[in-house]
Amino acid sequence: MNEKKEPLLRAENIHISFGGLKALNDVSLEIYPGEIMAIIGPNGAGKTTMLNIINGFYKQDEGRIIFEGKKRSKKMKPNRIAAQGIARTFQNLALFRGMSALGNIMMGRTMKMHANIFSQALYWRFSQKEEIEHRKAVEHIIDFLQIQNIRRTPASTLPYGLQKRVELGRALAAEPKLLLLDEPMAGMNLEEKEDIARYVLDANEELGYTIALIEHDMGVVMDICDRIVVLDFGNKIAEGTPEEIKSNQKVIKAYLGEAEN
Amino acid sequence: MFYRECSNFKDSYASDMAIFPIPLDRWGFIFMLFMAFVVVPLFTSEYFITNIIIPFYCFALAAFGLNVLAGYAGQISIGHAAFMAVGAYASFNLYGRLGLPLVPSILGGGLISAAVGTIFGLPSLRIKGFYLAISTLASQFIIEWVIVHWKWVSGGVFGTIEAPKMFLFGFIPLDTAVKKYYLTLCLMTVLMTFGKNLVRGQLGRNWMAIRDVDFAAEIIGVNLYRDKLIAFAVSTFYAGVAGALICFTYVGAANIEEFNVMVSFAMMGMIIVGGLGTVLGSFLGAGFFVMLPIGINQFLGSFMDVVPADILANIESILFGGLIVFFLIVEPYGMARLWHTIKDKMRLWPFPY
Amino acid sequence: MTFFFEVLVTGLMVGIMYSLVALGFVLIFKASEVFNMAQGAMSLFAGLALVGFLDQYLQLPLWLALLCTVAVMTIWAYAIVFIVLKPLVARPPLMLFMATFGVAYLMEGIGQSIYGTQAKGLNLGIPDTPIVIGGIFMSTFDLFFTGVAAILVIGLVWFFQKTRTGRALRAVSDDHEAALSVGIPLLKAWTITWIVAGVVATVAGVAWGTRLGVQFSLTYIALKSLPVLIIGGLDSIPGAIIAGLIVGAGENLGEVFIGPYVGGGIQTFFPYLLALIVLYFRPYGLFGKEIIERV
Amino acid sequence: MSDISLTFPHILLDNVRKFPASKIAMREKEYGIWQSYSWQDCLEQVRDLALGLAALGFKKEDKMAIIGDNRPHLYWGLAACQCLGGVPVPLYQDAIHKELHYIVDHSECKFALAEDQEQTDKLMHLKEEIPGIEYIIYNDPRGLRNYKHDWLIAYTDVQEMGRKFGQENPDYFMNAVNGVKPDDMSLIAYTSGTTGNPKGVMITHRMIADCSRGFLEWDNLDETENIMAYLPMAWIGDHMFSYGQALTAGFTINCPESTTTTFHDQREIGPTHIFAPPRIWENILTQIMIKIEDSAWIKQKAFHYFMKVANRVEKKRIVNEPVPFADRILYAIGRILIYGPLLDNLGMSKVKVAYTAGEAIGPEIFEFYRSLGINLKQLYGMTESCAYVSMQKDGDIDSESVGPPAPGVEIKISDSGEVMYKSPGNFIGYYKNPEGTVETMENGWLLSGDAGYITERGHLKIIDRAKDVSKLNDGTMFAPKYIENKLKFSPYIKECVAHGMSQDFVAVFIDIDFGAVANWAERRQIGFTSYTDLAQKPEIYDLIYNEILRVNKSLSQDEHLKNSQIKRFLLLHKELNPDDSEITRTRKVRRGFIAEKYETLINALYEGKDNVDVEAKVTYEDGRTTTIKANLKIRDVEIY
Repeated sequence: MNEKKEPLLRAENIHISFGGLKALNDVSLEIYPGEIMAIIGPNGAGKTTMLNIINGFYKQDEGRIIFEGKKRSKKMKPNRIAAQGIARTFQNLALFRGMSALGNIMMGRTMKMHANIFSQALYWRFSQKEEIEHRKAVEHIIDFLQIQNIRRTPASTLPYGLQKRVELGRALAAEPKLLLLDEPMAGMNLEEKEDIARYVLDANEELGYTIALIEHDMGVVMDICDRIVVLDFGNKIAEGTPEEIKSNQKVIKAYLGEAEN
Repeated sequence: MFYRECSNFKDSYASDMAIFPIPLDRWGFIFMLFMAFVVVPLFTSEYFITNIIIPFYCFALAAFGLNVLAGYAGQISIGHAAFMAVGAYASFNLYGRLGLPLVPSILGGGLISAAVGTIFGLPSLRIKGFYLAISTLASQFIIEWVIVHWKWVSGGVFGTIEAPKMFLFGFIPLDTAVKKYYLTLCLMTVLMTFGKNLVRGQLGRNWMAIRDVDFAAEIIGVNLYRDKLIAFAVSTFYAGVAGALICFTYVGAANIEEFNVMVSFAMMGMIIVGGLGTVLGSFLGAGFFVMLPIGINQFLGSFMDVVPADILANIESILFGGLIVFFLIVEPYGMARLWHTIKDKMRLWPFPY
Repeated sequence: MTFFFEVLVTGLMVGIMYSLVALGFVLIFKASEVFNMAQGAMSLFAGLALVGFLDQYLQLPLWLALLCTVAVMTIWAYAIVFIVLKPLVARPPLMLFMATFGVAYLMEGIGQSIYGTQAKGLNLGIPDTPIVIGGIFMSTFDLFFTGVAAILVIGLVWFFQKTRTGRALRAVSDDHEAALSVGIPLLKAWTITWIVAGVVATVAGVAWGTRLGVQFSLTYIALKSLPVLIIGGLDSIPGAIIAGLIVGAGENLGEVFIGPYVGGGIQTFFPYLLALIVLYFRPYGLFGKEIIERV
Repeated sequence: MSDISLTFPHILLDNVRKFPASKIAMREKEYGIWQSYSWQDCLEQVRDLALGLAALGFKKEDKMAIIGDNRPHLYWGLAACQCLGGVPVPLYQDAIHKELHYIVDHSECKFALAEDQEQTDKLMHLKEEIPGIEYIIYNDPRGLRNYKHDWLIAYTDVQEMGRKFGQENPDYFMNAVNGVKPDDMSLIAYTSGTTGNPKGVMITHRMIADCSRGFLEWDNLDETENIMAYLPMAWIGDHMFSYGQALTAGFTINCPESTTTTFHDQREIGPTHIFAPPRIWENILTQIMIKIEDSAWIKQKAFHYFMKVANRVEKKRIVNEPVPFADRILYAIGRILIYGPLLDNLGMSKVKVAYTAGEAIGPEIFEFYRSLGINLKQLYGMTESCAYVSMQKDGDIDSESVGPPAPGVEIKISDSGEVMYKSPGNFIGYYKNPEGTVETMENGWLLSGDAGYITERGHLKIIDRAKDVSKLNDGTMFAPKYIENKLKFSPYIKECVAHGMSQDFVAVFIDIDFGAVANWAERRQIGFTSYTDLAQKPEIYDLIYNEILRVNKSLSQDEHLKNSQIKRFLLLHKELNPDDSEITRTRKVRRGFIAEKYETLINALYEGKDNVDVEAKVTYEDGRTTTIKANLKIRDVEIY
């Protein structure tokens, strides 16, 4: 689609290997502002590794990440990268189990809250105003995701589907420029998948988030994504619109290949 | 059963985020304050005040300190008593030698302890889990050694300083138990309020996030290093103040033996029994720890006229150990959680859900 | 120069003792991921029990007394595994760690209620006469226990490397499911390791007991060997041994050659200082297995 | 009287004048807290919307359809429409397309106001068939971003236009408001009649205003009251209660976060004045019973014991007899242990006065709530009389009757035993249906269609729908509704239909309450796959059997009715459902329809068969249909 546009994030010739095993081999991809982009591929293709590199959880061995036109230093810590405006969810949930759904989503705001320790201790004036103002923002997200009734429930006691939703909320609360979703619909029934798909679309169209997601359910991917990048054994084997990907021989082979073994 | 929450609705976030959103709890808290500020000093014996309530308050503070670190931020420290010692000696020096006013020197003691604590917190940036836990023991031994061997720190022999005469604001002599009691109570109340605000605020949330899933916390933008160190600083500040208070108002001297490694372990036990990651738990745990020996004493006292100290100590550690195990198995989140379960039942009565 | 060597050797001999206690930790940690804060208490209890059998209550011959002591420690092992650890299986390691705190309190309390709190001498009839080897003075007493410790350490290493059970136990530590497939039920494995740890604790208790007298302060010995543990790496047997020697030698040398300048008595914390320094460069000790996070 | 405003636009203006800015007019649970609006806020909202509508060309006497859950914005829409002299036509949000189509078409709505995407979709579907609809206005934009039509406008945009329009014509609003006269039509309420198409009842400002004042004086209610607005806005009861009374007195109106959280929200608010049809009271009772059954045996024992006490006490209180000292003590204890917490959990501990209206309530249910200490009263009225005919007075309660005539109401019984009345709320007629109007009016008297009589205490007692009351072959009176209500007291029975007209005995269809019965079954490890399956389990038949015995017992104590005890029953294979037009939206049984549809079943009941095959068509909300096959058992019941 908007090929002319300057990409929001560009990953150039990324290499990374763990103990000799090449996880990613010279992979390059762009994510354009305002799009929903999907990274697909068989298990072990290096999809999650790619996300981990994008948000700085792993450091690539070679290659560079350019975010908003600026090259990112390899030394940059994940929390700084988050501050630049990249948020994500995790394949197997990483909720803060000791906190309520509300608390978890409030965590998404952590970078935006600046009350110093003393004013927090007094919980007065600035600190309180800040808490309230961010609570408001969070409540809108709770409303957006329709999880009003579990606001105060401890994350650990929530059913899987809702935990996924809360984690999405946490990422949304950070109001990122780039939202990375690692298998947001993994292990969900059809209905739940439809819900999440709708939230992802709404987040993209109504709240205007740029989204890159990993998903196995091809149906969903084809429905909601503007562009698709296909990885296989750490190599990029295809890229394009859903239609192009559907008819791409390499891709079909990769998936059949997986089906066999 | 006694909760009445009908028409207790929130039409502002401020009221929704209050510490006690439920009226009955609010009243319960006010009642407690009343007990502490009026009933106890007026209607209880000097013995009760000096030997039970004052140490109870002090250990509650200390336990809360440890709770911030272990319960909220998830960084275990098994050398925490050492920081009480730092606070104690520091404040004694500030008060006795530099002649600062009493309260400032107590808080100063806390601050110095916080500084030391932050230094000992540095390993937490690289080390995790048990490795960290053990390296916190280092603080215990290094600090003990420094206090015992460096005369200018400890002043007296074998690290013991007698408490100088105490004056509040320079002229009010702090001679009676009740006066000391009020000093402790006021400081405790204020600091606990601050503490509660911290742990329910963003900082507290960051800590819990670090405790639960540190990488997720970092990826959502938490500065692990900064917030871990702050946790150490806050935690050791509370320990320091507690140590200072104990020495000023309870022991009457700064004595290193008051803060040996056994006390560190005991504090660990306190927060386990009381409840990890709760303010209430810090109180319950400390209360339990302080009352236990006295309770046993009373109990045995009813059989024998004088209870040998060693037997007392043994039964104490048996009960204490037994309870730690019991709680970890039955209710890992301690008395505080127990209380909450009861409370929820009460709120739903007569319904089960 | 000889003086230096004297100091070094004494240090190394003490070091072996540390390794001994440290091994107790390592065994249990390897098998059950439990960091056993009760190790010291176990030594204390063993020492007390031995004294009890030897002369306090019944005058048993030494070998029988030792046997009984080991028996007692075995009972403890069962009690701990089945009463405390079993219900806590699959809870976060931190909880098990704290549980061992409770166990420590229990052991100390019970031990001292049975055998009393006052320090007791423990005399195994080994003469404490200094002898000279290669121009270096050292006490037969130390030599003897160094020997015992050395034997035990070798024995353990052999047990874990060569015997079938030993290998199975290692399997347990590496991967619980695998262990089950090997045919060793988790609890059984745990019990065995705790028994072994009990034996080690007994030896340590006896060794230190004869040296300092059997008393509460024995529990501190365990604390002294913690730095050894983390320097070596929580899950490495050779680590424990080498680190023990390093610490032993280090603290002795430090005490003698640095101590005087800073006010003496630095053994109390020197090992920890060492540990901090090591950990700064190797967060998982010299030989410890690094834990890698997956997302 | 002239100084009292009789049109709602003026009443709204009065309230803004009367009450301080601090007085809360409306609350809505949103974003986790109760967002509050003062009367001033409401007026501004209404004005902007009204002007916006005007800007779009909304004129006097234009109709506006309103559909959605109870939201302040929809009530404002109602008011805005009235401010322009327009006529709001509230619709049932769960009505199926067919019904909506008829009403919107029949009432010639030019405008439509929808709550959210769901409702908007319905209206857009309608617009394709009814070009008369000019504009559709939606409140919640969620999910509507892709709908691009110039006739589809967001609520806030309309208000924006309104503000501009207001600046251009500053006094337009006040002129419009002053143009509204008390006898102008203020509402068309469509009655989902038990037979045929809905009829549009035309109501004026004066009617609502007068009746509201009547209510308020009767129970001397004032602006301090708190109410929950959660009943369908299309029901006259809600209009009287949440709009008429609320504005006239200046209640605080609270709108729940969503229909699912209503009762939780009610607990938070703690309304002082409740108005609900019997089915609500039945549902709550069922909930209570389920939960109690799940709770520890000690609690169960306590609950049942103290409910007995309460019942004893109430039996005395209701006839104003002194309560024995012992019972008073027990009751006091009960209040601490059971009634207090219970009411608190239900959010009813602040209730001053509560009404049940719309149809007859089972005496046991009625007494249950009264014995808890809720001042529950019965009220009788119809859409055609603004639900204002007779109601019970404090200290003069009677579980069987509906109280004396309300202020300004005359009641008389026709020779055929039908209740007829003159009420200030009597409507001006059915919209575009004069002959219908003529049928229900008899020289100024309105025919209620209910059979009843005036008791010696001067209370009106409704027996049943006039056309339903009939006789068994042996000549004993047979009042189906009366029996059905007794049955419905059981938490396990949701709906039921009693037959007996010109038969030898009474037999009933029963709809089990799926929630309650499923719960009951699970606790006894009775597996089941579906409603139909569950309903046919012998255990369930036994369960219901005992419930019927209870009813027979109480019937046997009534002189007139002891021969109309239930002899046979069967459990239906599906829930009676408005979408299958077996019951009305207000859950009134459509006897005629059922008689036809289930003829085979009825025959089976009376031919003495012990089971019967059935095949039924089920309609889902979205209009899809399927057929269920089942074999229904029939059981005999012994009588007293």
